[in-house]
Amino acid sequence: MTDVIEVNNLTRRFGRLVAIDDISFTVHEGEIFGLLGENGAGKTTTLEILEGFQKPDRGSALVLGHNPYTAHRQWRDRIGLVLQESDFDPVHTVTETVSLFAGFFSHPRAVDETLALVGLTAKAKERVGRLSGGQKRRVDVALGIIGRPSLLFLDEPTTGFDPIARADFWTVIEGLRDEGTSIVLTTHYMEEAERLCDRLAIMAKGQIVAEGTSSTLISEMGATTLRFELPRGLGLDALRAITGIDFVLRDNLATALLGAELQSVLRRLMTWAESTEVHLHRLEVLRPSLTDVFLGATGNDR
Amino acid sequence: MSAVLELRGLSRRYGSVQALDELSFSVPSGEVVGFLGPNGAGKTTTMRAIFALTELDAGTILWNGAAIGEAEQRRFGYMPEERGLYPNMPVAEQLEYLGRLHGLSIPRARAATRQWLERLEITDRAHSKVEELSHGNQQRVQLAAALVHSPELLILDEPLAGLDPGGIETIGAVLVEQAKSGCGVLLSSHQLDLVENLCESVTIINQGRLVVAGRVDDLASAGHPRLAVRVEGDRDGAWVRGLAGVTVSEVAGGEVRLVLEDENDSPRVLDVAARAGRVTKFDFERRRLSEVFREALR
Amino acid sequence: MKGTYAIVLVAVVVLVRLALRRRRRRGPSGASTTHVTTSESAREGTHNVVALVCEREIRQRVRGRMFRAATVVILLGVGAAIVIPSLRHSHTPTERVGVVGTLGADSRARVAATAASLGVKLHVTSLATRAAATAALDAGTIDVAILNGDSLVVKNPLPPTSTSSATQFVRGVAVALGVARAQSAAGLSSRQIATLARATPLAITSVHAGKSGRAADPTSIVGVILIFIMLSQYLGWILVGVMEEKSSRIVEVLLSAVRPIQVVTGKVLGIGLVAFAQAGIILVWALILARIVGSNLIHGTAPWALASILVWLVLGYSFYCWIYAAAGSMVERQDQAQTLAFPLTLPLIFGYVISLTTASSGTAAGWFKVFAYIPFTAPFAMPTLVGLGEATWWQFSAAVAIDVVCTIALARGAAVVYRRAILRTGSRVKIRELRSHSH
Amino acid sequence: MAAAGYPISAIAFYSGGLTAYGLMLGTFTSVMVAVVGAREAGWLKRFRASPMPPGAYLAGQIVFNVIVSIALVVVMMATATLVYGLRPRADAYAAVLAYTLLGVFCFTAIALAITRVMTTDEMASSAGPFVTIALSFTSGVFLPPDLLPHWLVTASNYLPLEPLAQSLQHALSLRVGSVFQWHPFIVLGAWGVAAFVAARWTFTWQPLRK
Repeated sequence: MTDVIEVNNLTRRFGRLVAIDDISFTVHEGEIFGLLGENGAGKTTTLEILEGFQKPDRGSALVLGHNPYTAHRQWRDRIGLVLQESDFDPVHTVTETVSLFAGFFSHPRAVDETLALVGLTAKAKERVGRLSGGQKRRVDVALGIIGRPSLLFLDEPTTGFDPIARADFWTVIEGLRDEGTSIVLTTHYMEEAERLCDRLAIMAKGQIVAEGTSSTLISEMGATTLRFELPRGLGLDALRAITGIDFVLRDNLATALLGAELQSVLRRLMTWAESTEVHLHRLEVLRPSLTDVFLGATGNDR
Repeated sequence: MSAVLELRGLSRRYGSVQALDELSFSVPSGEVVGFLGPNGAGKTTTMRAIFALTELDAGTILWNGAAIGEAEQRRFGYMPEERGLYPNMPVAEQLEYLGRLHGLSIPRARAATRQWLERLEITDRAHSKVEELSHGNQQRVQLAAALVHSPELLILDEPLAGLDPGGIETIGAVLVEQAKSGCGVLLSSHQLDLVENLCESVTIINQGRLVVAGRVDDLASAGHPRLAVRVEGDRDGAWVRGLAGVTVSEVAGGEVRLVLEDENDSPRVLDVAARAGRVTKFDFERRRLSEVFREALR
Repeated sequence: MKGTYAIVLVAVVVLVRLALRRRRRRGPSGASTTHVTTSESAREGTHNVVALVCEREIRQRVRGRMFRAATVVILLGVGAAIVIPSLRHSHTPTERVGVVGTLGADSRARVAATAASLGVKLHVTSLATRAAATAALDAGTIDVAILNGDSLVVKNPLPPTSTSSATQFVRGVAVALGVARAQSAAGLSSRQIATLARATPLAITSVHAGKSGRAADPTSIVGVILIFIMLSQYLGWILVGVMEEKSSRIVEVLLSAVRPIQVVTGKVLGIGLVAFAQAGIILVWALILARIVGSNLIHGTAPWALASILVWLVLGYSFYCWIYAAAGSMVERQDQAQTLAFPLTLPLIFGYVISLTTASSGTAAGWFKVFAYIPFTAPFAMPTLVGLGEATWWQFSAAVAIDVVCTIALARGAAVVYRRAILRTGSRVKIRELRSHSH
Repeated sequence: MAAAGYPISAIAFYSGGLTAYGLMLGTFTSVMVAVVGAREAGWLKRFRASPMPPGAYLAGQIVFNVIVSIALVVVMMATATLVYGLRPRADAYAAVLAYTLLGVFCFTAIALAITRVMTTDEMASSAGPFVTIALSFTSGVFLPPDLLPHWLVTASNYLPLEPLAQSLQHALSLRVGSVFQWHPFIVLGAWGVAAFVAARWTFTWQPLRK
């Protein structure tokens, strides 16, 4: 597997503020790589360096084998950008705006096809200034993918999308990945990161505080919670006898933190419930979510 | 009796587009009401109509049973979708100004400004210009602008868009607090999971028409029991195929959502799942708002 | 003369006071004034909202770096314009004449006589060649060159409207030398020539007793220029200011609480007060400096001429501000506003040009008087007529009345346009839409 | 009036001066405001991020200005000729066209060079008209220069607007001699080239406000 992005010991300062503090990571070809972090954690600065808008103070970034800051037009032809600011010349129509940008690339996607991909076909003749916030964002995305990029940067692409549009967008992005496009994504939606990202890095205060696939990150977070309403007449001791582990009562729910033994405990419990025809109300097996991972990693867990 | 905002038979046409079509619903005070709908459903038009920023072809909007005049309007708070603040004016001064436009005296406007900056954790940015703030902080200032005069009704267009989890938590807590203290809160959002946690009831519209309105609890508990199951290594939910009494409602991101005809089928499902791989999630779920939403718009 | 200063000073002080009092109100200790506490009552009048909007406008303007920089630049510029000439030499200007070739004693005497009649000093240098004269003109060491007594060369073309002593001198010399040449060609006797040389202009009397005996009226010229500079600068602020509130979308928040007419009225009022305060400061500064260095800036100005200039400054602003506010509400980008700026200035330029030409010529044509009653041109034309002594008090009042009535009508129309247009983005506002729903 | 101090008619004075003023307002101010506005709104960054050659945008600005300016000059000349009876020599129009192109180049270049210090579009849109109006009063556009102090007129000779206004006025009122003067080409050319070089060095595509 080749790497489309190679970042080594990247540092960027603005005056006394260290925006990026010695970070290193790689993005493989054909994967969706997520960059998560709170506002101001250094995501946008990192993206700006990778996109060639800023020069790092120290360290190196290679994007598609080139230094983005000095790369030529041919390099830009292979890069797609969805920037965070979503401001356009309000008097042009959607088609005009997208066609203009199509003209900049050497082998662009057809404008109609692109608009269909982002779900803007019905708004093609509308002036950009009259679109709603979510619709403007789709124009952004259209501009990002119009040039058939081999590497696509998406900076919070679905802000303002309605749930259906977001789900559609995810399908589009997965489709692009399946075509072989490598994608770097920042987002505030953990659901989105969990669904889309093959690998992700969480940034806090300019550093990468966690990196890996979402499932590794989640399992590294530790235990899964098993809980249910304690059936009437059953004590914690009796429960221990049935399952072989200790439960505590929390919020009126019998609760236990489990690791690898989850499978066996659950099976014993289920068999017991079935055989005694006891109904286990509100049974839940909760693994930590990416939100928990995020809040834990950025030091915001309560 | 607590105050209530009533919208009755709102209609508005823009050229060939019927933005609002006989839309009626109400927002009781003391509650956070979620206002949902796909892009272009007419949410923003409705919210603007409450402040007479859009003229209606038909329909009336009542606050406590009476038409909304200037004085009433001044006691509402509004956060428009496209954020609007003076970019080159310091935060605190701007909030004070807006408070005074809503009829506060100087000392009260100043005190309210201080209080909200503190509550929204942006006291250190009080003297920065709005354009110097991060997106998340601008959003907080925008919310403070809607709150500074202690409104009786809050109309918020996408107040949570683009916020990180920390910001969502702060702003969400403020909104719940406001509702508890008797304020009516109507907020539009596309983040249904957040709306689910935040709102007591929701109103869903599509193409300018009301589709569903009701309490989140009622909407969620309606229908058959649901399960969300995650089996390690499984992506397409193949293991669930052929299970009787079970319908698959969604397979996404390695997670399978099932609708059970009978709650007692759950051990059987777990068995099958466990045979397919290690079970890492096995949740009895309420019907999620996103499902309600999707079904409503189908 | 003393009276003039007094009037200008009082006017300026009042304006500055007004602006400062509003600024002071925001001071941290200034938990002030009865008018704010009344706003606590639920029934808040239009007046208070307008005052608030106005106050914010003033505060933001005065605080702006651009505003301060511009004010300092203007003050320095005005200061330099007044001080430098008076440092350079005494009160009588000197005309420096370069002579190429020979110039007869008779011609020399005529040049000297022309200088004397205009009250300027004469300094004559001899130059070897035409090229040397051109170089000297370009370098600015001489003002005019006489070539072999039969042609004159100056550096830049003489402006047609100019009444300055420099231009009059060149024209006078041209006429005098032309006459001398004609005389010598006519072959007259020396006695006849001497008689002709002593020729004096005939006395001119007028049928109607006039107030202004001079050809051009310097007060009107200065006044018309002042009104033009101020209007073209400050009206631009309104255009851009209204557009900014639209493009930053703050207006949606404002209009959720207050009425459009309150926002736009507060805005033009605020900008107007800042404008008059700035102009007042500049004027006071100019007058003080002029006094100190003894410049004859507004020498001999009649107080009523000055008063009429100030009146029309206010009236002109009040009239045009609505046009600019309405225009600002219809555009949504800075560059669109700039594109609009020039065409919007055209009526101002037209009024300015005809008034300046009339003021310089010293007589007002019949058609010009018509323009003194049209609100677009009245701010320039009426003060010019006043300066020329060609407007009676009732004519003046009639023009004011017409202007006020038109301003009120225009303000109403502008408010409707503003209300319909200010929340629209992404599409041009159609005229039809501006008219419909107007109530 | 005799000799080389030929008179300029009022209409030649104002149509020459106002054409120069309109050119400055239409190019200097508009380009500056448009570029700063586009930059602060993030459009420039978006263009920069595409494989579009960077110069294309600027070239587009200049071409657009040339077209708008020529249209403006045509309207001004037509009005002056048809309504006010301006009767210049035929070759004066060639000179007017040449001076127009020169002015557009010079003012566009200066505007681009200045965008670097204009941090907000409000700043650009107040500085542009201010500079234009201030300059126009010292440059024989609205006022005959001899009403002004001599030193100020001399200084204006080396600023871009005065040579443009003066040479247009000269061309429109000329009866004998050449309609072309070398002075404006040197002054405007020097300003334009210097500004162009400065713009190449300092121009930025990213929003400055942060």
